[in-house]
Amino acid sequence: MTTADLPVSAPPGTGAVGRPLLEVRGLRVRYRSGGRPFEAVAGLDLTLHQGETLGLVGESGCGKSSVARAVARLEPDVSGAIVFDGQDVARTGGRALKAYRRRVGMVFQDPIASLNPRRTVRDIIATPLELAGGHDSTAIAARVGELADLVGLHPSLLDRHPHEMSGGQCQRVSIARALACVPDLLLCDEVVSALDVSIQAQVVNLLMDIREQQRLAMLFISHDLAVVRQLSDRVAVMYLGTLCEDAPVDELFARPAHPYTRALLASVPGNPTPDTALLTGDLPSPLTPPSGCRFRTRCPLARDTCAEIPPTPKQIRPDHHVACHFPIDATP
Amino acid sequence: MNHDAPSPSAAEPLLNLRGYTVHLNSPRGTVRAVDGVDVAVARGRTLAVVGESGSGKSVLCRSLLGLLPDAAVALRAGTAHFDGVDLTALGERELRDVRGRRVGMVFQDPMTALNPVLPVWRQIALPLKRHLGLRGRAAKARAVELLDSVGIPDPARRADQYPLQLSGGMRQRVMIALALSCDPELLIADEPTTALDVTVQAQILRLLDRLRAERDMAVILISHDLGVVADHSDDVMVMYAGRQAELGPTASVLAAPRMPYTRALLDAAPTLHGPRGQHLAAIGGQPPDMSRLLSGCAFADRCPRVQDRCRTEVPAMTRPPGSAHEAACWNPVPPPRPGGGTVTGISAARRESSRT
Amino acid sequence: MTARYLLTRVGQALLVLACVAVTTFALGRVLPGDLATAVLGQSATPEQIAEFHHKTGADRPAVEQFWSWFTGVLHGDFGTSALTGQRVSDALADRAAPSLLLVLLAEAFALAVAVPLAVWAAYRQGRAADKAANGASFLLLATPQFAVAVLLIYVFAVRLGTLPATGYVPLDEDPAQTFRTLLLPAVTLALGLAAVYYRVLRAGVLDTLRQDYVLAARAQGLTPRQVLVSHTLRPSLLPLVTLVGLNFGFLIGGAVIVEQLFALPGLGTYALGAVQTRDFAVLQGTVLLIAGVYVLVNLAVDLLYGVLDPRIRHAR
Amino acid sequence: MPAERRPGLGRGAWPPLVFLGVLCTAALLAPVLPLADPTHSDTDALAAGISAKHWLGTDALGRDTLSRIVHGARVSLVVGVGATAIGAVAGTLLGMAAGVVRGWVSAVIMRLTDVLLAFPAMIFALAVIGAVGPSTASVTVVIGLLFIPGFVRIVRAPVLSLSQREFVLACRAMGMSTPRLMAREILPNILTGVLTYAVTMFGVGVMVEGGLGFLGVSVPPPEPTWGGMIAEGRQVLAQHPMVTLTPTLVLVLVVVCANVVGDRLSARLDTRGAML
Repeated sequence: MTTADLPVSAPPGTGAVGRPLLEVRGLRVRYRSGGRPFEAVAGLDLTLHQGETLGLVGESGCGKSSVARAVARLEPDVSGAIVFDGQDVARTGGRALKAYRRRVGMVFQDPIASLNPRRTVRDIIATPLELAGGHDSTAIAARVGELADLVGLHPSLLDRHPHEMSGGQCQRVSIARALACVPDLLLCDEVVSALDVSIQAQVVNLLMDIREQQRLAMLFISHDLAVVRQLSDRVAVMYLGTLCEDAPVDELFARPAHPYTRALLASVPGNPTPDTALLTGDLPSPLTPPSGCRFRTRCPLARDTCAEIPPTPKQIRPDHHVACHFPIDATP
Repeated sequence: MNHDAPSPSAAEPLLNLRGYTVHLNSPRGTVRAVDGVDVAVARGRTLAVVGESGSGKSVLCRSLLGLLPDAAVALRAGTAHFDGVDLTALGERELRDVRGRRVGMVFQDPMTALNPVLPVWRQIALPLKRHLGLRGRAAKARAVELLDSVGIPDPARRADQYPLQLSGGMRQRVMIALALSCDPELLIADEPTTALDVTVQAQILRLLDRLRAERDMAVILISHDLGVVADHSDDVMVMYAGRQAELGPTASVLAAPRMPYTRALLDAAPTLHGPRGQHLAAIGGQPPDMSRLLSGCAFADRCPRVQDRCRTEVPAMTRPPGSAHEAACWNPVPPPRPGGGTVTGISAARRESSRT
Repeated sequence: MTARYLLTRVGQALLVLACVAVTTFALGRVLPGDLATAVLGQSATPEQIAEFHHKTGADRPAVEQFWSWFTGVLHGDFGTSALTGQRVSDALADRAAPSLLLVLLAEAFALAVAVPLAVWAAYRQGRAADKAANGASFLLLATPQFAVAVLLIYVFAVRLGTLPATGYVPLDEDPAQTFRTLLLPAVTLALGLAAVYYRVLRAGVLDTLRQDYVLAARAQGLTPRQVLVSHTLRPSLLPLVTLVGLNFGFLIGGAVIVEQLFALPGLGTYALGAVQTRDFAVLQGTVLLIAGVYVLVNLAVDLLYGVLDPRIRHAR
Repeated sequence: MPAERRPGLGRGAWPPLVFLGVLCTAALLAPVLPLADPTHSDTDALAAGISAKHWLGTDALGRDTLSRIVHGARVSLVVGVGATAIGAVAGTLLGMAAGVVRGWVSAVIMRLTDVLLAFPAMIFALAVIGAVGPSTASVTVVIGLLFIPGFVRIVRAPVLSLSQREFVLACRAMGMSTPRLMAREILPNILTGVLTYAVTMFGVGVMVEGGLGFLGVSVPPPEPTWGGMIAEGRQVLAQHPMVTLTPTLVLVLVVVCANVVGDRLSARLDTRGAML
């Protein structure tokens, strides 16, 4: 295998915008807590088109990271379909899985824990290239240099160890590693949450640039609504393992229809939208989720139906889906 | 007791720092963690301390109560008058009577700041016994009362539980109950909502506002989130690399920042409104190495308005003309033209109206 | 902590015991030498030896021998010693008392010294007292039991003559004498244990003192005593509890050298004798009993852990 | 100064390292060193004290103590190093497997170590050595086997937490195979911990060999072993305590040195960890 055989994303113009790259259908991710199984993701549908960025928001414990890990094939107990470029990869193995893994890159939350403390930056970025095989050491060295340049890492940093660098620099290394095999899809799991505001802005800008240059599709997972708004084309909101709402970014922020989305937006400090409908209480345990709609225990609009029938997503406006029996009608 | 105490103003400050400086020992030499801070906070008011990690905000608060290990502190200078008494002059024994009794403290992560092997009420009972002499049933009754006052439902049952059995928001409420157990006059909240989800954060911040008003407490709210600061403080002190960058009424500082760092901080944060999809105004470079002695302004290397003077002379806190607050800058950002304010997304003006 | 968890742990314990039983039995078969020559003497005729083997069941297939022994054990019958004709279960009952007393006494001594010293040393980390205690623990850790025993015998029995060097008086005959005879062997074991416990607990306390909740406790103005006793000690004790349990299991019958040196009629010397004479019923029975105690103690430690640490109790 | 250039290990580690080094060299070169024959009895000097002829005196049979200690070191050090190597290699492999490969692999490994731990160690050693005959090799293997559970535990705990770390997830997401993951990503992170523990276990190995020698089941006479020397000296303990004390002191010193080196290593690890 040579460099030319590496999967490359579609050249500009050929990949019709709107062709789905990733379709997640009925995804369920299960864990065990003290012998008791529970579902961190309880039946989730998502679609991500080529070159598009989908923001996935929700509070801790809503299962958003499990979605990313399931897509990255890191979760052992998963059911449902994960269709990537027309093929269900949820249960593939061997060669097909290897090829899939090369087309998907992943970046994690903790910049320092994401990198092996015993290896140099150069080794870390080279690892996926070595795993892909077929590259000689000079080709790898050249590609590492290219990647470092792409993510804005000074070449002098390549011989450092992770603990000798700042969080922002470590996150650049993670991004370079994820991009090494020219993926079509980048999974970003809370990648800027651990960074200070000024560094966070640098990394967000970097992601925006790379997305343009590489024509990447991105699944951008974050609890920070403002960052998600900045980067995403579409946004999906999760609560306790289920999808609440899914809409184009401006539509979602301007006309949130799910009571949870509304509450989430109202809770953001410094948000000038006056809204006193703050949520009370805490997230219920995923071990014993509420019956019917999982949000009903904290929902200001909950009625009897909500406890009985779990809502299914329905389209209320073009491309705007809400899983709620009583969505807030905000037609202007 | 009237030695070098500042002249009493309209509201006598409860806590008054003058030239407060803390240097720490590190493997790479002395770190100027806090460098010449002048700030005051009065009863019933909230002072926000804002800065990125390493700006010295936590060190400032911990060192006030003598909570840093002796071996870590290389130098402590300046004064810190609390109700007329200089805290820097107190010994460990005297400080122990101040801690918990007169100054309460809330930490960032309630999961690690609460003892995992003690039931909640026992943890609250310890300071009650130490400072108020309450024991046994009286201590437990008081603990349940405190849990109730911070909005924990079914407090009698929760009192017997362990932190692990509580949700994140409830744990932080327990931490607040613990800090308030002996009716302190000053509450230091060190990033109290950073470890919490956004919907829970809103609840906790409102709780802190309510308790401050009810008890006429002074509050120091440490945060890295300008949105939190805008909604929940009267005054704000922006810190950068251990030094004060800007200080004054929150509304004024956030609406018309004069120090370029504050301006950049506001611009770098993405917002829920306003333009999106374009590059964020990131601040280039990294914060300075704090073990190095900086000859000029600490922000000079990253500052878009840098001048020669900035690299050679340390700017003092002064009130630039036309400003309602102080900033430490040789070349301050001009104030926004009236009516044509820059879009920051954080509406400080809203707070002025909403609080009264 | 669910019933399911408990059942799993008990199941694992039984599995471990079964493995120990099989291993002991197998080990017994591969030991060279024959009990028959030991009992009957070198001049025994092949017929005599065969008859002896038939009498003790040694001529049957190994699996059959194992099975009859194993079913016997399940009914509380450990067989009889081929050498003395004594029932193994009776001998074990006699032998267990000195072993148990020895270990209890040693653990008590070790904990009484190590716990306060470790907490104090950790609190005064880096000071002279801490350094002295650390040095002493290093020296004790490095001194083998037999050397300690020889030294103690030399000083207290040979030079001073205040304590008996060897022998054992059963508890029901003269408790004071029992204590006197057990004192030197118990101290021998305790010195090594104390050094280990000291180091583990000191490290545990140091680790706990670095936790946020200790900082929070100090921020509440608590006294050092409150911080150490109420907040620090209990979380630091957890690794120690494991270790005390492990050692308890190890030393029941594991203190072969000490029992041998002080001539204590315990389980260790009983097993040692059985190895030397190839008295399989005795060896198998003793090993199984010792392993059983070990497994049982560790099960108890596991459950105790749940009581001490709510994190474990509620995570299971 | 070498101690300055190697940060962390500290000056305190050098005297013990030098002592262990000298002892190892002496043991290696014992046959060519100008030492007395360790089995030769000097009937003119029974249980004699220090003299020009016998630097560390003689035992009750008039054999040269220094020579016997140096020759005994050949057994002690080989057993200490060999047993530790067996325990470390097998324990690390099993511990990593138990930490990375969950399910039945982990369960089987953990139960096996439980069985080994539940078996009374000394009796196990006596029985196995009894079965295969006492020799340096059998003593080394038996002690090595007994060391395995400790290493498994020392390795498994950090492997479990490392395998949840994000860099390991990242490698798995890139499709790295489990053996490669263990060898390239996880092993380098646990190696220093294993090394520290191994240094301490070397000391324990020397002590256990001494114990077996003391019971007379280690390498059989006339080959000198430290445990055997201490046991033989007991008969004349009241009259000539030095016959027992000298080999005891050497044994204690070796173990103390190993522990100090181990302690220095782990202190160095701690500061490293704190910097991360």
